[in-house]
Amino acid sequence: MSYEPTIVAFLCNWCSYTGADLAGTSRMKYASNVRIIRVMCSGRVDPTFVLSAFKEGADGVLICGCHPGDCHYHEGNYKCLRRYHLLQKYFQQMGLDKDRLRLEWISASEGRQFAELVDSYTETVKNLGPCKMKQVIETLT
Amino acid sequence: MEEEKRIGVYVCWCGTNIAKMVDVVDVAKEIGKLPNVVIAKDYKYMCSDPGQELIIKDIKEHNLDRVVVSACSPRIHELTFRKALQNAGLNPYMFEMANIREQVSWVHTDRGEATRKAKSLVAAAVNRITWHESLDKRTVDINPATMIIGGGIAGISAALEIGNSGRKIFLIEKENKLGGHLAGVDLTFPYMYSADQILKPLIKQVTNNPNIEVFLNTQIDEVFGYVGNFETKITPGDGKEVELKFGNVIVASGLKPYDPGGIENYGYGKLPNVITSLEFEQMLKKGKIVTKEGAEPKNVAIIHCVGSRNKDYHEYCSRICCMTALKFSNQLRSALPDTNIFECYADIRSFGKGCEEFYAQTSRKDIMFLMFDQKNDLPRIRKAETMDECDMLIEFNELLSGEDIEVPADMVVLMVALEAQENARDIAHAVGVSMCGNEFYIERHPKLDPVATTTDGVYVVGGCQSPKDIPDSISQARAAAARILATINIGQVEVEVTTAVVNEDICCGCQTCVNVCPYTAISFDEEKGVSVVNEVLCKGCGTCGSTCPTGAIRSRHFTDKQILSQIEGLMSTSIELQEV
Amino acid sequence: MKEMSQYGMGTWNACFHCGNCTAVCSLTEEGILFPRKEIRALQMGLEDKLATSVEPWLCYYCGDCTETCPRDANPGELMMSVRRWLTAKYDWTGLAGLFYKSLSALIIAFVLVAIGIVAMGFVKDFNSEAVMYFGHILEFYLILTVFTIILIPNILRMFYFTVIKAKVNAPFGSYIAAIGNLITHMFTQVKTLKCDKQTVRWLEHFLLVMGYLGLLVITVFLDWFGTENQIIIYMGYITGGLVFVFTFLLMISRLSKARELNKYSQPTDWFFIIWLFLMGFTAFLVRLFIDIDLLNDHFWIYMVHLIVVSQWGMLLVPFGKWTHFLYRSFAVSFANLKKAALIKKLATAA
Amino acid sequence: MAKEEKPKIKMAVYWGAACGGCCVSVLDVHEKLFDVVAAADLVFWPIALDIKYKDVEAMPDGDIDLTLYNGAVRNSENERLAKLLRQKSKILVAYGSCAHMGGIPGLANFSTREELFERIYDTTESTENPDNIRPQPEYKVPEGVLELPEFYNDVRTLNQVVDVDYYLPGCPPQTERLVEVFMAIVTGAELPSKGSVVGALDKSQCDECPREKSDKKLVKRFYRPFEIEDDGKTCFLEQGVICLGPATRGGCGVRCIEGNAPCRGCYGPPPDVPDPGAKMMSAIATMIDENDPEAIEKVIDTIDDPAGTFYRFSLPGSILRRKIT
Repeated sequence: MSYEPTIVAFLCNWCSYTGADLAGTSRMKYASNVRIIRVMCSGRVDPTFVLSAFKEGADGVLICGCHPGDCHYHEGNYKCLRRYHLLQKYFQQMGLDKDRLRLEWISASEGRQFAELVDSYTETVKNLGPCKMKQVIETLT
Repeated sequence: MEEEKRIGVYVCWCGTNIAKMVDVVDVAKEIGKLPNVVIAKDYKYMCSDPGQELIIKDIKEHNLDRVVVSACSPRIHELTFRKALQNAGLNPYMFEMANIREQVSWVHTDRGEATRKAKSLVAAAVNRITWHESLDKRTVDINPATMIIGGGIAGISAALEIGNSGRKIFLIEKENKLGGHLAGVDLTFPYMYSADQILKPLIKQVTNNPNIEVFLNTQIDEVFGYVGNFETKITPGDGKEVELKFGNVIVASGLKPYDPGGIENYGYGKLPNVITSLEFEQMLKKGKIVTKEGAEPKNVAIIHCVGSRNKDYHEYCSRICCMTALKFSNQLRSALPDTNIFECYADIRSFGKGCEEFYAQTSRKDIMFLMFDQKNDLPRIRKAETMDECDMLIEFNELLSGEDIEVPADMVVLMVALEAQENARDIAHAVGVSMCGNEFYIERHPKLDPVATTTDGVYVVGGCQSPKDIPDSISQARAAAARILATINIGQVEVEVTTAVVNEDICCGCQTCVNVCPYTAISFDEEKGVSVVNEVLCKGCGTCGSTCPTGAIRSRHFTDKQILSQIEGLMSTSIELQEV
Repeated sequence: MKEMSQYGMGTWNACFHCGNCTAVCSLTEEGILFPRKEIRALQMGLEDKLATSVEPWLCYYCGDCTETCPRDANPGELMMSVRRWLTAKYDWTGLAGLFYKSLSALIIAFVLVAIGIVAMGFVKDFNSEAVMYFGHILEFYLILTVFTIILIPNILRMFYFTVIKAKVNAPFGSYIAAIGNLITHMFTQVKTLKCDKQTVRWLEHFLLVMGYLGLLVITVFLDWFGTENQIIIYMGYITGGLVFVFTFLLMISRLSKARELNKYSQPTDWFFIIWLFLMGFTAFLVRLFIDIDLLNDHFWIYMVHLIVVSQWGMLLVPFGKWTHFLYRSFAVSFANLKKAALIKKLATAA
Repeated sequence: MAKEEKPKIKMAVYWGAACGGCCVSVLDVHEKLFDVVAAADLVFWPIALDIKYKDVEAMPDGDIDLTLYNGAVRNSENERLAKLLRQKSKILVAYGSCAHMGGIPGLANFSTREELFERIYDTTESTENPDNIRPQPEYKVPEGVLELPEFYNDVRTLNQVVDVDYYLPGCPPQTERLVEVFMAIVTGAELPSKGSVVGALDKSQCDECPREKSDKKLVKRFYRPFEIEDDGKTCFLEQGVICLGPATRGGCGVRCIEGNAPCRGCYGPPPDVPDPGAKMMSAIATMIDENDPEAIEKVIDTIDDPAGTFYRFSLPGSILRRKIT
């Protein structure tokens, strides 16, 4: 079976999760590598979740939030953006390609954009190859 | 966490919507093997009454304390199933949904892969629900007063509807008079009623209705609180600050006309006789249609879709300009019988009641209808040479005849688009409403719930939600009024309970969280030296939970433990299954 | 295009270009689109574009388009009006336009011709041989002059408008073929069959045309009134009978407004039908009176016949609805030229 | 030795990959040493007593009442002794940051064995090793075979090798905390549940921190301690200096902050926090007072070495454990 990446996606309830639902109701087709977790706001996504996803064997983590200015809670997405940049720098130091973590803005009406994002990000992660993090952790202990 | 959990898992067929792409029977069987899962069933329609009865029966028989339903999106049926749990005497928050329809069966093509993904999502839900705790709904009283932002036709109609039913209204208008755009309109389509005859009596009713308090020249800056208990401070024209308390908000802030100066093809601002539809309405109200030079125009051209239905300006259709243009043609024809009238249009949109007949009747009044390509070839207006005996010439390729034509015009009326107000974003932030790309307010559901918003107690009506004509605006205003009167009648409303809570044994008082909260729900308790969350203001976004370096803030129903275990569940099955 | 309303229907403004008429018309084909194109030209007052279109002549007024028009813009009658306008346009003298536009001018012209014939009769003090001889010569020269002075030039003008001015450069070969289908269509009007449920109407029209041509040839060239040859006489009766029977039928359908095309009859249409009927009927009577020897003491019947024929020859043939006989036939061939040119252009473009 | 009525408890102290600071902290009990000695027999303490490994092996299982294991597990000897002491002792305490979370030696997890050896035996400025000799686990000499423990590629915390009863954090742990714990064990006080952290507070540093704290936690840039004139009284974080105080347990008496240095997190995470570095990164990132991506990048450039800063003491114990190569 050729390598199929597994991607954990954190979607904010008001914008990107609704956008993903819209992609569903419009019967758009996209890659099935993404597993979606609903959070109330992208600001809720704690770096611990991202690290834990990689520890559990995820090959990529996708965080989607509302476009700046559209956040249902006004500023949650900005907080997420700040953490995203720091996390990416930390990833590079830990030998993880910074593309393994991706933050994108998806609004409630952007079903198509979500479907295309999933396909393109799956491709990106596939090109990066499987993430060795889980395997390293297991051989360590 | 030691006591044993009894979880019931239900995998829905949703007719064929899920079952066609996901092997629901296999999912149920596989999930049945997970720890703490007492029963795992698949069923045709979980959301149907028999489906819900199945859950209630199982809860009682197997004394389940947690229920997982994997079916459609929680945004659709989470409330339905929570009510079912409540009926069975179980706390509604001991429930979790796995979305295997919108986010699995409808969007994937490989049945094996879809089934595997469904299993991992359900396993994740099962893992998550082991950490769920019961939360009790909070109900709050409703302040029967209502604040309405915007004194246009929508705002006035809503104010009267509620005011006449004996409830208090605060009507906030940023201009110095009520009426909004309708005040600047002469007649209304399609039956040519006079706008003033509609508006003046309504305004009179508003001003002498004791329940309606009008604040002119006033803008909103910040609204605090939540459904039933909002408050704000406003400074009306005369400067002294007024504190308002109210239970619901209706946003009727309306729209603003598009400034056509941005389209250089039309030369608005450079060519004196190129005017907007509003300026033409003023002329009609004064009863004299004359060019800037004071002469009666021999040729009048009306250009549609100015700033609408074009990527570079606004992609949406502003809905009311076509009928307004036809109204202008009728008024022009009766005012200036032998003037040449040209309607340069992209498509005539006459969808309203009586409008198609209005269009048919207008086109028989010897009015020349010329079609131009709205997307890539907007008409160009230029000064005519003296020998053309008209002030301006409009050039474009007329689509119906395929000819490149020059339309003579002494006056050009631009049917300008309608766009969001400048202060639309401030009002949105003040009342906590989200906006779409065109800065119109987003309704709770475009089809099923067009006047409410995702923020309880805040309603959006009229133009500010998207361009619409008078009857639609009034009906939306009345709909919102009816919804509010209904909630006031009940007197209480349930409030979000998935709020954040600070564990005071761990919080070290570093105060990193205090300014993170957009609703200032977190404050620092000096004596105890810890932060405290005002659950009344907290809207449950969870940002403070992930900011707290000590991990002392727990976001109820979205705790770290719940999500971490959900991640574990998500990854556990997918890896094993991949190897199998 | 205000003056168009004088040629018939003025409802073109109602059309909002939904295209039903073009879609429903069974004669529409690649490159030959109608009636919407003509209505648009009408609406925008593009006279020269209207003049260059040959499509109006290809329409046999089946009335389907008028039935489907959601705005009751009556495209069928509009096409009829355009045909009348084109007849006036092609006529270099301008009299056709005059007769369409003012009924009184038409009546005056008819009366003048009648007076002319009666005057001729007085001059010949109603001597039957002299008058009949004169009538015979008159018919002969009438046809000759009308063709050379009016009809041929008008056909050339039509050619100029629809082919040259419309910049149709068809390959030479298609001109030969065009002459071929000019003849076939002139005598068979076979194109009408392409319109669905029109076969009955085609048959009536076809027999009427055969009757008319037959009668023309027999009376003018075979001297029906003067000949002794029984066959010719019988042939005359048959053709005469055909003419007035079918014209009578057409008159009834126009009166009863049974079909779409009969609903808006203009005075010129009535004149054309009645005079055709009279011509056939009076020729039939004259021949009958000769055979039963009543002609001499009832010579007035020949006078009436002669008046009718000369009014027909001098007015209706050159300036009236008769011209559609030529214009429709030529239109078929010009349309083929246009199609050939289109195919050539597509071929070169590809 | 009058109060002999209770039998002395047997106590052992061992040091794995450590700096010796923890053992010194045990010595630091000064005069209290006599109470300790009075109450306990030190049966094994390589740094202080000449008791051989075979002596320990000879002991019956569970014979040692309390073992303080400090230092991380970096080579085969550390691992062998960890397993041996686990077998031989009733209570095994991971003593100090290295045993608890990997400590400073744990930073080796940023590089691989080869990179380390290359740096140590080849590229260090004072080394001449033309034919790059490497230490060998066994080496024959006339007198016999010399052995060295195998140098593992990764550094591991004690609980990643054996089952640990309690954790006593700190680098080094405060001696008073040690004495309190020791007295609790000696007097047979009821011990907390297995696996919990002892000798530290549940609340984090800020609770004890004397500096003035406010809710103005937004900064335009971060400073490394030497880049700023610290005003000595406001919270480091508010001045833009990264201080791990909020994500580190109290109990050390805020010694570093007293010495005007930001807390570096040696006392380990508060309860229920799987990865203190991640929590702190989240808080620090949220304090960036910018919303535009480029501006945020510029501020983050001022955080010179996020991984090193947030995981100075806890890299092996963090979720990702080491840099993958």
